[in-house]
Amino acid sequence: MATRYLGLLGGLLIAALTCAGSEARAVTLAPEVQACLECHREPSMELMLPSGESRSLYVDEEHFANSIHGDKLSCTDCHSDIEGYPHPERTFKNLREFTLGYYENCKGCHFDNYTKSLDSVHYAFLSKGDLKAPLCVDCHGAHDVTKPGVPKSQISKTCARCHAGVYQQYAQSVHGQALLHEKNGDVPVCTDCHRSHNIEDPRTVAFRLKSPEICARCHGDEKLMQKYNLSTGVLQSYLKDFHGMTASFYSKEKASPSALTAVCTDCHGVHDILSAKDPKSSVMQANLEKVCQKCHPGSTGSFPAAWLRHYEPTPEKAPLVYYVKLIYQIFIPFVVVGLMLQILLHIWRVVVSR
Amino acid sequence: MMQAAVFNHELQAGESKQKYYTRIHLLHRLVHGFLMTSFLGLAATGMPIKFNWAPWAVNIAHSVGGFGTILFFHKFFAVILTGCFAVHLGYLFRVGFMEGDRSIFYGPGSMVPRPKDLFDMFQHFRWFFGMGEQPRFDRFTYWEKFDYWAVFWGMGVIGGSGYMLWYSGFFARFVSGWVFNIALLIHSEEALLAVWFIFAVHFFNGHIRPDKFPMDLVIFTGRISEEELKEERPVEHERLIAENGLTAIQTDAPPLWMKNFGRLIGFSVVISGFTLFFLTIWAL
Amino acid sequence: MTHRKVGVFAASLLSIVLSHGAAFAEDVTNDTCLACHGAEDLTSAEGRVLYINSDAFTASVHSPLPCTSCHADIQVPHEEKPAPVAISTCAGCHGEAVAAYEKSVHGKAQANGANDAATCKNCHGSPHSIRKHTDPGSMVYSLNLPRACGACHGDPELAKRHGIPVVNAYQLYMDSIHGRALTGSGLLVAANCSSCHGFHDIQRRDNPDSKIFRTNVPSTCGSCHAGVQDLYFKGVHGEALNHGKKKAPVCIDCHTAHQIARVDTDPWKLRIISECGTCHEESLKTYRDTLHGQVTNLGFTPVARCSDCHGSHAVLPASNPDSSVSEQRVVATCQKCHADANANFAKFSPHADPADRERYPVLYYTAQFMTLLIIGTFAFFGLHTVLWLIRSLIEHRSGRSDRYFTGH
Amino acid sequence: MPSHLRVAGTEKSHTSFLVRFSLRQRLEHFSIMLLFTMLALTGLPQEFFEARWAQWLIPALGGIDRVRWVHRLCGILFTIGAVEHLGAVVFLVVTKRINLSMVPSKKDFRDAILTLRYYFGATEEEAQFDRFDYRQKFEYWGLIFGSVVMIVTGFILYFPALTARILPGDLIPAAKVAHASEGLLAFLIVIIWHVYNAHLNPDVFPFDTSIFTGRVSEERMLKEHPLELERLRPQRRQPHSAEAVANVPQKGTGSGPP
Repeated sequence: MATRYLGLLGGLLIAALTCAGSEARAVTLAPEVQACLECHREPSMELMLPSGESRSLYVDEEHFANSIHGDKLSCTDCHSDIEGYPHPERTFKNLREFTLGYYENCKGCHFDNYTKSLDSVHYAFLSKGDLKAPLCVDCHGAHDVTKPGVPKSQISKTCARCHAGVYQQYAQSVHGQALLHEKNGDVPVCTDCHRSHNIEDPRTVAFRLKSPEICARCHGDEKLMQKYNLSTGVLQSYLKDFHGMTASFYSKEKASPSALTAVCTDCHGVHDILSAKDPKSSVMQANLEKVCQKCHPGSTGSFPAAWLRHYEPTPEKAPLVYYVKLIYQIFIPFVVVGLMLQILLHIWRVVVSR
Repeated sequence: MMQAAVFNHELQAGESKQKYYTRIHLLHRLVHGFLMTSFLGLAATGMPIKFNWAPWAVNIAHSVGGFGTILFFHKFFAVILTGCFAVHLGYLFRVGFMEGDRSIFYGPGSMVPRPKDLFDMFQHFRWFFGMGEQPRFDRFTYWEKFDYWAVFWGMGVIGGSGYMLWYSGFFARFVSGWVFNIALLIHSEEALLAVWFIFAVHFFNGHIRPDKFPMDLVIFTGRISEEELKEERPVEHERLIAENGLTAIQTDAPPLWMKNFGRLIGFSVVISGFTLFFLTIWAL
Repeated sequence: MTHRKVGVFAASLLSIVLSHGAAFAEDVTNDTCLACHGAEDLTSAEGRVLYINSDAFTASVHSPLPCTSCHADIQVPHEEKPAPVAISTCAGCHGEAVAAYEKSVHGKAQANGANDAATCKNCHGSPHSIRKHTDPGSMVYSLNLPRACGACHGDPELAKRHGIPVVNAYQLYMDSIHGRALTGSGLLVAANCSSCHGFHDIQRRDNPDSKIFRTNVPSTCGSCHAGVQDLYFKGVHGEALNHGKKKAPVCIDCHTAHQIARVDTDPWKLRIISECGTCHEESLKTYRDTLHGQVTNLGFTPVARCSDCHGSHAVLPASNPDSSVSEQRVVATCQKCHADANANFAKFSPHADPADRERYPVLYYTAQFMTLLIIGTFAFFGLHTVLWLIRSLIEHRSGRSDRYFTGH
Repeated sequence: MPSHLRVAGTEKSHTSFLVRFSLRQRLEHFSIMLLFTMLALTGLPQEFFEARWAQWLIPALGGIDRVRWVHRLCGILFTIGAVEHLGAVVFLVVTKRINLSMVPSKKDFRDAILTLRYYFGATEEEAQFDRFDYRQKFEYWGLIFGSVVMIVTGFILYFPALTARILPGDLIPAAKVAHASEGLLAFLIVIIWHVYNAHLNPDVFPFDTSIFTGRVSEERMLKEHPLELERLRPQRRQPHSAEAVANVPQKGTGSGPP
């Protein structure tokens, strides 16, 4: 566990250096902050905990000054239990408890986000007493809180501190590539799909069934998709198809459905999603068979062709479907009208001959 | 048309010259039908729960579609059975009190045991050992009466305890919780008794015993041939002649469809009944 | 923690080495060594590869060190077969780690001449390309550690040789909830081998100092699941453990050690019932007499299981007012499922035993009566039926009542 | 049990009825009636799943999965029925028990035209029909053709993976369209045409029971199937013996009540 802190501190150090290099915002710290720093600017200052772990009590002046709180808050706004020196006696079993001790402090100002976080899967674990569930400061930092999402890639990197595997996948995905290499701000980062504070458990069926709606937030957005000339019809064509129809009914059912049906992520992948043009993409014609087999064991050869790949049937694409449709569109009215006439004539004649 | 042909044939062959008398009225046949179906349903949904350790029980339970479904059907059939009981009581009340026909409470036409039944029984046993003639039965034999009262009592006990468990929350307002322990025990034990009795003894009387093998259709057709009446209910037969009530209840031979219908229902129920019987024995 | 110290330690040592480094530097520098060992095809007489990949080395955490800081005895030219670098050399910098290792099960095994017991290299890889444990390239990086351990502990043969009780720990772990979280979705905080077994100081589970010694298990799991740990020690099981009752169940008795599964799946919910039953045999038997027990036995879970009434981690005796089955709280417990339950309702005894005359007299006598009733009925009608069958068969044999046969 | 059966069973009828449909035919019709209803009930909401009524109906029927399950079950039963019918007809034709009274002939086209002219008042002469008139034949063959399409496409959709092994995959979406459209067509025909002829048609209003009782009165035969009645005259003079009845061709009408 301490290792994570080593990493963290390391990160901070680097950040510090860069900050020092760049123009440090000329923030004059409140006198009472200065007062605290009298002691706490001493780097070697640390607190030994019963667990044998040690907690550095050093506060980097630069960091705090440049943090978003630098010119707004003074120490005791968060450390509200401290009036002066000597500080009240406090006992923490271990490093984590120390951090947990300050968990509630953000609530004072950021009440909405705090309440949101109570619905999150992270809090669900925390409330069970799982010490490794992240707290505000684990993502936002403590004294060095900066505006979240600048740069946007920082968000993914923050999540990566725990979800390293997912991050590795994401970094390879079409979204991740665009974000990390093209610095593209349009692509989703973790929080766009999972949300930031009220992150829900993605293992639930409910979340599965929500994925079309999540993807459609961007892929249904005309303006955005034009930029990359992607079709916005994907959602509709999905919903009209067998899978989409099933999913939309499942999402209405109270009891969690007996079976599963394919949603966006089942074919396109979740974090490792690739451009459909990418030869490695799971939805590439060559790889499609494998994807289908995930749910349709023993489906082979031409089975993937059964899927119209989000296209409306046209004489060029899926002629067979198109013409069958056409024939019936003519045939049905013809028959129905014919029979109607026959009936009307019959009635008319019966009436006449009475 | 082929069916029709067979049908005509049978009509002409024999049966037409055979006289038939109404023994069981439609109402009772219907009640018996529903009773039979719901009882089987209750047994089929109840026994898997009682013998939950047996593999067949698990299979049945899962193939039916889960615990929710089992419970639903169990309650569903329970309601139907209760309905049958209510109808029967209603009938007794109407005939017995409204119409004032007390003969259903005593006398030969009644289900209420008489000393004769006791004698019949002894006589029957003596006949078993070849120590005498077969007893001469009246309208209802002693074992039929036993069947009847067994069901009647079972209906009260199983039904009562069943509803108590179904609406335990409601009953808990009046009785203490340990009563549910008793109810639970009685419900399952009495049910086992009923299931075994019906599927073993009752079915033997109706199907297996050589005189009736493969099946006694009277409960479905409601009609008994003169011959049978003479043979099996001599006392009633003579009584009817004496009261010359025979003509009043004379009727047509049971039509083929009716017999086939009876056979269809009868055999399917018997088969499933015996299956359940042996499964439960096996699971002991 | 130790890591941190080590870090500091290494740093200081490094500086020393660098300052004194000048001394050796005249005779043997890394370039001197790489002049020969930089050649990919350099092998010993027995064909052992002697090639040192300089890029890997520069990328490694040891890159600041000169070769001679470990291969101290080397002069140029050196003899055909220089003495192998002993573990004591590592101790030069990593004293604490080596000390811990030598006390550990691996260290002891090595000392007893089991040369297939793990040494530094087996877990950390070659010292020439070794990375920091926080570096995803490191063999002991959280996501890679199970593979490092699995190299030996996935091998049943080795387990047999050394009498290790769990023969395929690696495979089991990879399929457990922790293994899936770690390797499946790469969740760094998920427990890996070292989270429960420690690293340098791994001990056998029968060693009281071991993190997985029976009485230490709760605190080991508690290092992540602190909340559960607190609950556990509030309950009878935890208390019993504290009072030195060796048989008291600890985490792994219900959850298993390496095959820990999600607890919200039906198979687990059903298996755990018989798990309680291994100690509480009577209760399980009587539980099976009630609808709850019967339905779960059929394989359905919408009904109450042990934990639904007694709680899972903080199990308390009914005598304790805080217990979910105490007089004060039992009604509320029933109401979790039976919304209309009341005090009377709660008097239902889910573990009533019809054979126990003292505690449940009414039930006892009812049961007796029912049994008698059944036996009586079937004794009579069994006889009745059999006799009748025999008799009428005789009658038919003697052809006296053929006419009974349907009509003709 | 339907009361008319007991009547059939016991009393000897004096009104001159003709048996038009054998028990098998009546059972076939009855089962197809039930199955068709079930299939339509579970199928149409799947086709128009976006419509509000479907959004309400499917959950009301117990969720999409159960609806599909029922639909497939009925589909299988329907297939069995179809096979049975086919088998029976082939068998009866081979064994010369029936004449091919359902096969369209030139006469039917003449009848159709004649009837149309009659409707328009171009002629006062009404078409004279034999056992089946051209409307009935149209409906029968429509049903046969429709069933084939529905069964084939239905099974393609039921076992897409299997289909794809043998046939090109884009057959499956095509089958989906065909199944849906053909189903709709069949539904409309039944609703408009069959219901009119069997119920609303002034001649039979409110309800043509002959397919259930199997009998039709002599008067109606005279009006609707005079030619057939002609063919049967000689036979009808024969006594009501089982043999006589048995000899009568299956699809041809037998005489007298059974």
